[in-house]
Amino acid sequence: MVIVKRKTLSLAERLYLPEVVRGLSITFRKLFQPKITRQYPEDPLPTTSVTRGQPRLVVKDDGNIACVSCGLCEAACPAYAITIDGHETDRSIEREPEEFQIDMLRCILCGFCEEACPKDAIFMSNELELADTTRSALVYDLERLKRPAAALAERMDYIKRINKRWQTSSST
Amino acid sequence: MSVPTEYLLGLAAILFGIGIAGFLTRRNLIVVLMSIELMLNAANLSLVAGARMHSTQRLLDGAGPDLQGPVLAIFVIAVAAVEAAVGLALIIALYRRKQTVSLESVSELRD
Amino acid sequence: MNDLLILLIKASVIYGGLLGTAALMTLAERKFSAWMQYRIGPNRVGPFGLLQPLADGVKFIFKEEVVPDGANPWLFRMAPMMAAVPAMLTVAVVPFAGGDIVLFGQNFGQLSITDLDIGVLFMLAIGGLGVYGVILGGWSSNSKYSLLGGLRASAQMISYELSLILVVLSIVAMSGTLDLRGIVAEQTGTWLLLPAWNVFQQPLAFVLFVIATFAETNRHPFDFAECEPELVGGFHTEYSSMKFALFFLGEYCAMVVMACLTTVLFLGGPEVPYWADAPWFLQLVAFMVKAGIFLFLFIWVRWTLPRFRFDQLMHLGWKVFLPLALANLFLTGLLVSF
Amino acid sequence: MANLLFYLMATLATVCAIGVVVARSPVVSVVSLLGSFASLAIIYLLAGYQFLAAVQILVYGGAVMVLFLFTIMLLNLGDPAVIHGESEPLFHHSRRTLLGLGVAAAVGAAGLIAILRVAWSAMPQPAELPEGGLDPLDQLAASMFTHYSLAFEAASVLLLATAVGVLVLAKRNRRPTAEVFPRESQQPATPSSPPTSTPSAGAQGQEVAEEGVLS
Repeated sequence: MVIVKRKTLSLAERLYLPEVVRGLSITFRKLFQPKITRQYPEDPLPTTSVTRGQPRLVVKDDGNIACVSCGLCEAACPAYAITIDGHETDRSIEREPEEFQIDMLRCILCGFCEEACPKDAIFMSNELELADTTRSALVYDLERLKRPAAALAERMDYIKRINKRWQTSSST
Repeated sequence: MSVPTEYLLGLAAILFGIGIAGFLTRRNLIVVLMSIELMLNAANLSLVAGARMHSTQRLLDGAGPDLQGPVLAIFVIAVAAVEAAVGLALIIALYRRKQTVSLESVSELRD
Repeated sequence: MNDLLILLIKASVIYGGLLGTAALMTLAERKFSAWMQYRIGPNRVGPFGLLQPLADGVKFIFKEEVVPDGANPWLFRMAPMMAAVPAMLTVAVVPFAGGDIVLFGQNFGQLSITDLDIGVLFMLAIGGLGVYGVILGGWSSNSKYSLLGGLRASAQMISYELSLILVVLSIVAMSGTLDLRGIVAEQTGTWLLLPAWNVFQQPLAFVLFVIATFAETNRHPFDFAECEPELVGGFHTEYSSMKFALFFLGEYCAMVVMACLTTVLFLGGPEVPYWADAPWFLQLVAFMVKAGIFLFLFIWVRWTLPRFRFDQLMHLGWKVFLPLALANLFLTGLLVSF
Repeated sequence: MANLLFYLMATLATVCAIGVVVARSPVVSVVSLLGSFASLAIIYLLAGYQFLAAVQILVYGGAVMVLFLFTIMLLNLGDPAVIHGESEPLFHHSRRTLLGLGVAAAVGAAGLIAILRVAWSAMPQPAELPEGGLDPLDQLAASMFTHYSLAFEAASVLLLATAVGVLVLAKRNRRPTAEVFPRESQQPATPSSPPTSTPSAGAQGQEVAEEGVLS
């Protein structure tokens, strides 16, 4: 058990006013010190591969979407933000989403979908800004979620690296 | 203001009457106390009315205004403040004991 | 030009100034707080963010108005008015400049809406009514946070108004008048090479008064009526839209009025130091500078000191301020009569 | 103009006074009473009593009614359902109610008669007000501190006695068990120690036990 002795205050400290003046002088000096505010829209914070922004769907280099609409992200989503409707394609053994909606008002940017995806098709991009005037405009559909793989490459590499480390450490 | 003194006195009487009605009919002690304040104010108003009338007469005679009325009114205000403070303290003490401020809760000695 | 028109012009100028200052205070509050925290503060609306209060006002007007379930509808609507009106009324007796104002060859008289013989009493009496808005707003919201905020506000205001009046009484005892212009006139000239202001003659009263004004206007470090960590927003938790804006406006108007009162009572009002018969516009500037210092102090203290505990506040009010104010009044009485 | 204002304020004062008596919630009563007092203050002002009007606002508005509100909120009596029960009528049919209304009606009638009598009144009509009103501060103060000094001192003693009396009345009867928050002096800087180890708490427990035996 730690016993903290109460500090005995001197008369000046108990009068309180000198200490008030000391505090005031500190804040007054701070008035004139250089500011560190970043002017946000003009001067945004740099994003890195660790930035967990809004989820986006990967479009492979051959122009097809990587998603096979398996529904794992839909199941993993804790906020029930994802709705998927898939169908078969002519390509061998591939399905693709007919409709893929993410309600960005529900999305909590947790990244569970990214973890759940077995095909590396959904990633948390570095896009952070989210504003609109109606609720329906914030339910993003397939077209708004598609991103070329090059745009998400940094994050994809990062996640793959992380996953590899995790896999090796758990198998041993 | 050239309102006759009787109007002031009449208003004082009406206010006093309303105060009496509240004092005798309501059972919430706080409202009863407020009714007393109202009656004291009516009394003050009649003091002012009287003082104004006398002052008018004295000013016509060339003397200074009559000061007994306002002085007495100020004392009445002081006493009213005292009465409110003591009354509310009593109500708080009563509430601590009985969990109510109804007048009927303190009529045990009568029955 | 007849008297009524002159009165109307003076009233609109003074009230425009009051409301403008109160609006600018909301901006200044955010600006200074930002600067003290290495930030810039609002700078988007207009040059240096100067039009921010206007934007805030427009935003308040268009916000949704919510009356909570179970609230007392009449009192809920009345409370913001009762908070804003007294603060605005009290400015009527403040003398902003001595001497007659002559503009465009027209004599406008002295720069104050009215000069009462009992100006100090008027300010204290009407200013004391401001607490009703807080109490009734707190009670009528039907919310426990609001109720606690209102309860605290009533206890706090009664406690500090006592000390405040006693302190003002020692100034009145020195000046021998309740007229604000009389109190200003009493402070002209020099005293031990300093201007004969009450801040030098009554330093204890000055300190007590300034601290008590913080408690009277519900400002930090005594803002127990709001106290957001404990009570969400205190008495205005349930308020939105223009009703909230009125509370806000009333609070800032009360601050402006208290700064004016402090200036008049302790800093010689509009007097320019060592120049008793300065022209009226210089006196007005002097008044604004002096009042501005106190307005800055309100903001400065808010962003420096942590909030008191409520029992500490009561302890300070009843066991420290009241005896000190009484002793000060007693000493002043002794000095005045001998 | 001033007359019109008087009639307006008189009406307002009467309506507000009725509101005090018939309002269900005490808070509404307080607000009504406040309105009545404010109207009366304006009437004093119109009649030439500036100082009295200011004192009326200062004492009643600034202190007494705030005290009422504080009490109501402290005891949480603002909701009428808490006090009476929703269905219970405001006034009982009893002899006291009838008596009260009767007396009130009699007094009010007397007032009305006073108003109506003005037609054949011979009282002097008020003249123009002198500068400084009918209660000039210097004269008022002079007469209060010389001629009425005894009454003034009596009032001050009364106020002092009230302050002491109210403190005694409103103070909670503190038993040792009621000491939920111990004073700082009693428990110096060991807030986390168990209660049995501190001697003061043990002594308090003994006191409780002894009191229990005695009573």
